[in-house]
Amino acid sequence: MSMMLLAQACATGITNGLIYALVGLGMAVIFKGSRLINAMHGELAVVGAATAVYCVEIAMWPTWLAVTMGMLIAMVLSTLVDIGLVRRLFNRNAREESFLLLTVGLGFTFSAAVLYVFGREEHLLPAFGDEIYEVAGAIIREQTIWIVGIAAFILIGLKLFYKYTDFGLAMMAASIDPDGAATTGINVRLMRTATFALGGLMAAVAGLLVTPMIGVSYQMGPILTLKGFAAAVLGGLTNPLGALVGGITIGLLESLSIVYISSGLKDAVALSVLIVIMILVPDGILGRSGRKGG
Amino acid sequence: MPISLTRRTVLGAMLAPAIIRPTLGHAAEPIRLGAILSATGPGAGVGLPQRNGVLLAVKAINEKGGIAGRPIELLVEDDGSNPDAAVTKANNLIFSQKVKAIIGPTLTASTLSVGGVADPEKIAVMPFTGLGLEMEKQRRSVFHMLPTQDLNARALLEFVTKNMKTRKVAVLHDSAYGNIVMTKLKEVNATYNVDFVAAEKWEVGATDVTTQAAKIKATAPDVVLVIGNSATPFRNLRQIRMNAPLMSALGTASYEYVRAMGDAADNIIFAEFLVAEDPLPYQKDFVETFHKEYDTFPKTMEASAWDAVHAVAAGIAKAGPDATPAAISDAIRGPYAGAMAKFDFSAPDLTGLSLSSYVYSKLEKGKFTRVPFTAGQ
Amino acid sequence: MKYSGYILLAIVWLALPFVLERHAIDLLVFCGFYAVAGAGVGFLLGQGGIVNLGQAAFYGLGAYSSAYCTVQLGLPAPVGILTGVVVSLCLAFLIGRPILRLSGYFLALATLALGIICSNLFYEAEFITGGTLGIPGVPKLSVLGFALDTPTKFYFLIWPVAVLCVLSMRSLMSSRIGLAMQAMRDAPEAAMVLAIDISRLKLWMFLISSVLGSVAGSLFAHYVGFVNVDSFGVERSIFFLLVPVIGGAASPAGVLVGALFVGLVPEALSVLGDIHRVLFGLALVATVVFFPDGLIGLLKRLADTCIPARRQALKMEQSR
Amino acid sequence: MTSAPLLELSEVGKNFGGFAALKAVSFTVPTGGITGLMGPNGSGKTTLFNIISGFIAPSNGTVAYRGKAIGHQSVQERSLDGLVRTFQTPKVFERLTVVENVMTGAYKKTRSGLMAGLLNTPASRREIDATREAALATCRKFDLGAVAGKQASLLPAGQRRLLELARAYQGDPQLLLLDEPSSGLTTTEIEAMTDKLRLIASEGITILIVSHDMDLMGIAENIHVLDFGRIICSGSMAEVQENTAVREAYLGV
Repeated sequence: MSMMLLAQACATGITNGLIYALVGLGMAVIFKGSRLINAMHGELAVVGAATAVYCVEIAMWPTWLAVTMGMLIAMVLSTLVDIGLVRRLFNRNAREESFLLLTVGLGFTFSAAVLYVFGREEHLLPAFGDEIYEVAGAIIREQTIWIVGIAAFILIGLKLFYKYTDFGLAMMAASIDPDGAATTGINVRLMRTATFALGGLMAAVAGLLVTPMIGVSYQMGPILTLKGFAAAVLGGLTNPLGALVGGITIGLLESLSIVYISSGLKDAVALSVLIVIMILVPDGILGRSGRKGG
Repeated sequence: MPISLTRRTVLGAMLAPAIIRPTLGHAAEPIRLGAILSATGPGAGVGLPQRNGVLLAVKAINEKGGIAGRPIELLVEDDGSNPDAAVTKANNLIFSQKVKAIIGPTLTASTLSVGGVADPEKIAVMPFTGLGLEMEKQRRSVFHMLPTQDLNARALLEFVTKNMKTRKVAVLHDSAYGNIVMTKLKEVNATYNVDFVAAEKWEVGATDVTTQAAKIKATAPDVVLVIGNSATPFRNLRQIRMNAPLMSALGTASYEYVRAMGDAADNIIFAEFLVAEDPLPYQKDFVETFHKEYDTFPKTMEASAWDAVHAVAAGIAKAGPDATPAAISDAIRGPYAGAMAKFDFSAPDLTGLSLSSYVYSKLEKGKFTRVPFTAGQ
Repeated sequence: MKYSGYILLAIVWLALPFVLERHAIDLLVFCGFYAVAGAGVGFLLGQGGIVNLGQAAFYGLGAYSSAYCTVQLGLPAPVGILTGVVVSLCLAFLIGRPILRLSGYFLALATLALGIICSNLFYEAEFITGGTLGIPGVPKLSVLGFALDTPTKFYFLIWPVAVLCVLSMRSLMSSRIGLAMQAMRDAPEAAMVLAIDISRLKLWMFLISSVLGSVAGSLFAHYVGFVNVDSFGVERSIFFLLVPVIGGAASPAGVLVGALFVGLVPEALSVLGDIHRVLFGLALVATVVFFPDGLIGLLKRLADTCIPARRQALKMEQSR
Repeated sequence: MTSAPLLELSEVGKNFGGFAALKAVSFTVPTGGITGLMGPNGSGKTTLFNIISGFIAPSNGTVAYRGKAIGHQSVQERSLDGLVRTFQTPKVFERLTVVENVMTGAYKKTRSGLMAGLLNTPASRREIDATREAALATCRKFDLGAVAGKQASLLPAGQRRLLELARAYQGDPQLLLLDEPSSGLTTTEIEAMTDKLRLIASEGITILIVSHDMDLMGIAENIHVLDFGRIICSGSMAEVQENTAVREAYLGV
């Protein structure tokens, strides 16, 4: 097995893993702030990316404006979902499966709406840069480096946000102990709305970053959600850094099983290893921080 | 909803209503046909072009006065690329709607499942797939509109060995359609003796196949056969500077895939049936009609769909508009000269296409040109 | 008069095939498969609090076992169905023991992974499954020499099977083991203190669910006559999860209503053209927002207000 | 009956990471009567309970029940031997009715299996009916008769505590471990609870109560005081109240 192939497999695995991680990060943020699994996260990413593509290709807007629009739309959508629907369910103490059905249903709706408005074609956005780098024989696109940078930026930003800002602390407190938080004067409902807004924004960022690489289409939502979910859960769900590690783990597992076992058995091998990891490390890769997983 | 209405007019045929009723002016009782196409799911990439071709053919026939003075009424169903759904749709069309014949389905699996319902009723089915399993030869009313995978495999290797004159071949294929072709490639290779240096697979719906591409690149093949309904592998191969010529089957030979390929749409050869920029004499009429209607060029899928409707229409004309579905099937079972190619639905493979009817095209900088090469000689 | 509602339902059920067209009966038969497979998922969810995103794996195992045994080996249909059940039980046992130690979303992810792995293997094990080409020509089922070769005849098999499943689930729920299962769902530590063996109960539930998935898959194979990988993907698992959630997971009968919803609503909406998918999504959302206990909860409420006897009973209960 | 204590802890310690939650705790619970375990918040009471009931393993030391070390036994095995506990925040089965909650207490005394349940066999039905009758009687005994058909999630805090107690009682415990049974209760509710505890004890069931509620502790014949992971004092209520170490540590004097 040549070194070059291994290098390329690792580079590809990490790139794909980062994509999963970006989606997973947003899901972890939403879980952290609301104890919910957002099954429409991939669709939010698609909505953000599709909006940007629409603005660039049909409305002929400059890319930066289109991208901002994409983020804004996903954020607004996510916020509206919280205010209009999630809040209602919380008010009546709905069970976990109700939230799951809600977000699955919304995912259906969003992807169908994208199909209806935007069509069936797969679209690419212009990349941040077209440079191509060669490292140990592996081809790495400039976009990948941007994704790494932005993922790191988001991660550090989230860490600082949750640790040092009053708002971040309040958001966390509101989800971990809603009653306790309320007695200390935190507006729990507002915090959850903020969480959803942040989650929507992160979904759009993920969608926008990956569109130059894999192309956006209406039917991409579920696969993004599934991979992001796997990344987030593997990382322990409440830990954004865990989602990053989880995503890269899955990306590398897939890539290496193609190289060393068989491309036909990629999913079977990668997911079997995933199950084994979960059994061995039941709290997620990053340990105890994942206790809140269930 | 005013917005959706404007979208509807802009996107025209794509969002056309499910039932195409004949326009006013036809007093005669319409002849009812059904269509099962994959308008959503992984098969939509080929299902939608087929839908355009089918709709155009119905419109053209009705404009010319229909079949024996009676217009066609077409019921279009979407199977969502799923064979179970296709069965449900077929049950509806055959037993509830009492259609005379079925155009489609789009996918091999749906063809097998629909065939199981339609064949006992002797209702003609015109799927846009090639004969898949040996047992399908017994289904004498399922007429295939595309070549068998055996023939597709031959058409690819013909070009590789006789035009490119190379033997170092790699294959990148999907786990569905591509997997069937791969099996056939290995079988027919007894005659061609090429060396498959790599055969890699991607799962339907994959968003990235770069690792498979890298594995192929590592074997340094002279040509890569890319088989499956996705633009992603083309992009991924080119992104890692795999610059050898690529070759593909007819499914991906469409302008939509070319657009999705982006910069990768270069130096790709297709074994297909229609290059609309440079059509063969028997294809000119169809290309012109299509261009007038949609303002774009058709490809093989549209032509095949056009032919399917016309072959059924010819069968009905021959058997008489009030004939039973079985009689219509019998009438269809024979030679038919279409815009895509010459068919013979009475052939053992229920298609009758030959290697020589393939047209090879080369994609350069996003443009198709016809390659002067005839296979099977 | 207590049973008047049920008698009415039974009469409607018997009359339907004589009123509806074949296409509608065909859809109802599919609803029956969804109900049986969904009953397994619903049982895990409602009585065990376990989200199973891998039911399509067992549905597939059942379908392939039946297809392979009858088509390739020429064995009678019951052998195929039984093989499916045994294979599913083995898989559920082997994989269930380790993964059921996980909880919450970790367990959900593990079942999802199981579903994807099996779907992948169905593609790859071509020598058994036929890959994309699948296995055509699965023979029609016949009961006591009576061939079930039309949707109507199958309708009279599948719905009694589905109702039987629901009845057994209901009877289990009110039994000693069923109470223990629900106890485990609500407060696992407290259940342990009462000497309830949680891991064993979870495994049993998973086994029951897998059997239901497998049986539904086998019957599906015999009905459609053609088995192919496309029927056993992740979407199908999600679909099976929707069945109890829409119907109402708390009540075993919820799956019957949920199956009708997922089987009929998309088809009914599809006449509206491409917008139907948006509407289906919105219908799911509306269900969860307006009917907290699922559609069965709505039906119960309707019954409580409409049927005099029940209204009376309710009043008495409230005045107590 | 032997004179050996029902429960004996010797040198039990527990470390969480570097933090020693318990350091060499030793005490005994005699057969019969009510024993109390007191201590301020964070003194290690709940950890100790988790060790005795088998939810966590001690880092060192042994727990002996009826004269035998039970370190290797699971929660369920201990329960089968009659060692049953309650929780600091009552863990009732929210979606079951009150009587069904109590019925699950009798799980270990009944035998019907999975298949019997699925097939709804007459034997299974008979058994469950008998269980229900017995549970109803227990409900009445614990003043829950009026709410027996109600879903447990609708109960107020006081009745939840009683329900948890009734459920544990239904499993015929020999040693009942009660974790803060009075917390969150009103004075009248505490009185009712005290009555029930006396009633249970009078039937020969040994009770070990963890609490920092002095009033409730009044019913205990013997009290151990835990602070910073060790027993600082043992004796009767009066003795404990006189103890200077206890006054310093616990009463904050």
